[in-house]
Amino acid sequence: MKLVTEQRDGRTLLIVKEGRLDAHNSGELKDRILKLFEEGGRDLVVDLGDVQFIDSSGLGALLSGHKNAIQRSTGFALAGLQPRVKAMFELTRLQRVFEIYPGLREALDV
Amino acid sequence: MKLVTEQRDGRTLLIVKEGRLDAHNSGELKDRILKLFEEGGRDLVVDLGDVQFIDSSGLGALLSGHKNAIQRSTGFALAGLQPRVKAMFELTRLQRVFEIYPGLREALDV
Amino acid sequence: MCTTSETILNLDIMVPSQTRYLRLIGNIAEQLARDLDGEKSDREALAYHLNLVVTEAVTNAIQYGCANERKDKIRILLSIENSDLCVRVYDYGQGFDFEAVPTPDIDELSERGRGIFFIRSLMDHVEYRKTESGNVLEMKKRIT
Amino acid sequence: MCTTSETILNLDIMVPSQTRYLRLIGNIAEQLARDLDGEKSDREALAYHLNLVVTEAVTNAIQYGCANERKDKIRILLSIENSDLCVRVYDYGQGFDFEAVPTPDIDELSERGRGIFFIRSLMDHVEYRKTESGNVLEMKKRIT
Ligand SMILES: Nc1ncnc2c1ncn2[C@@H]1O[C@H](COP(=O)(O)OP(=O)(O)O)[C@@H](O)[C@H]1O
Ligand SMILES: Nc1ncnc2c1ncn2[C@@H]1O[C@H](COP(=O)(O)OP(=O)(O)O)[C@@H](O)[C@H]1O
Repeated sequence: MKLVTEQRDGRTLLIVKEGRLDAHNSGELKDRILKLFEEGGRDLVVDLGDVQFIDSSGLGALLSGHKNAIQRSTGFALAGLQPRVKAMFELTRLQRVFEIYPGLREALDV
Repeated sequence: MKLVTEQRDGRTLLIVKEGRLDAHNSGELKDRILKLFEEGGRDLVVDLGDVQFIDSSGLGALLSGHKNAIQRSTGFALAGLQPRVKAMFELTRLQRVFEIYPGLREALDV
Repeated sequence: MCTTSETILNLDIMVPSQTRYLRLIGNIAEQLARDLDGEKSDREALAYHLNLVVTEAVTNAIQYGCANERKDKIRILLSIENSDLCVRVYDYGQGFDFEAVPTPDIDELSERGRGIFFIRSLMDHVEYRKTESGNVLEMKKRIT
Repeated sequence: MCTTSETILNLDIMVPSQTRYLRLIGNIAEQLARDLDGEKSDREALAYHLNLVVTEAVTNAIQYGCANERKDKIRILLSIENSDLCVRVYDYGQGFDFEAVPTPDIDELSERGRGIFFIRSLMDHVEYRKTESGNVLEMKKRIT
């Protein structure tokens, strides 16, 4: 799975370079997010701009990151959701749970 | 099948707005080319920029146009071939038969 | 039974019971939805939804349905029957009470339990039953 | 016979004998090639080639292979067997002498006769034979 990490103004950026998040790779995404927090990463932003497809396990991996951030009293935001991916957040009402920004710029500007 | 015709500097331009040319639509392409010649069209340029896939019947439709142009002593050129489409012309050695231009501009500049 | 006289098209798929094939199966379902007759405006949404429900059902068959000697392969049937797009995913596990699966509770923020919810939300008719050739989750979507 | 113990994956496709389904079948074959194991450098070229040979074979089955009561449907088998990607396209016509089909003569500029040429050029092993379930054009490509 292609995941790129960057540091920007004290924030940790995780760029998902995959077109598809499903049960085949969502476990790896979940583990990577947890590891970033364990290594001291703060205010994580996950860039989903390349993701064209997400299933329930992909949503689950992101929820795991969200809950972990709350435990550690730090931020966890999503950026760049494609319309159809966003529709899955809406169907499950998770768009109200996550901090979601149109693009990376907006997420980092906060 | 989406085919768009334009007149440019006395030449007839046929833009194939399809991603795929196969036995399902190549008959229609062939008929349209013949009709353009019958209606007095000269120096036809077929823009294949949108075509990602061509099969032997698609090559056949274009060959029909080529032969018809020779009969009528007029020109018949192809433009904008995608790399994989071009590879099919090369495999069948038809790249030496057709007048092929990288893009529309080059074809019309002649 | 699956191939009745009104079956227009039938794809009978057998793949290893491994998540790496989810993409292939999902993409095939998506392709099928995309290439349907007519110019339904939400063709692209339907394609995504088909990809999703097949992905969810096959994931479950892999995770919960491996109980006997056939466990190394998953069978998926995609078909167009009358005016329905039908998906059937077989599993060879103990089975479960499909009707009893609850709707996910948004306040719980559980990481799991949204697969059947997607399937129910996006398909017109869903049924889980035991057959001679394993349990089958049957999902239908009207396409006209 | 087609599903031996070394068959990793099997897609058994039945579609109406109509050219409008060429795109779907071709795209499924392309998808299969694209999702293969490993990082073969020319994966995208292989995907195109698979799409092409399936398209050519099914076109021929539609055009020449409609000779009995089963003529309204075409059967296509796509599989991965050992290290081969296998395509089998059935037809129910009179059959033909595959070996006798000539290589197209470039000077003739014939509009036809390049389908079998593509199939021969792009696949590693091709065979046409009569079976109990119709004639079958079997095409194999090594994928490792
Ligand atoms: N094919 C199956 N065989 C047995 N149990 C299943 C099957 N599919 C689903 N289930 C049960 O239904 C529950 C809900 O499934 P689902 O909504 O997909 O969520 P998840 O798999 O993430 O828990 C699963 O936890 C499991 O107990
Ligand atoms: N399934 C088939 N049944 C009978 N004849 C066939 C079949 N496939 C091919 N042929 C014969 O082989 C010839 C060459 O086929 P092909 O290279 O695809 O070119 P084309 O179909 O354009 O003529 C055809 O003209 C036809 O006579």
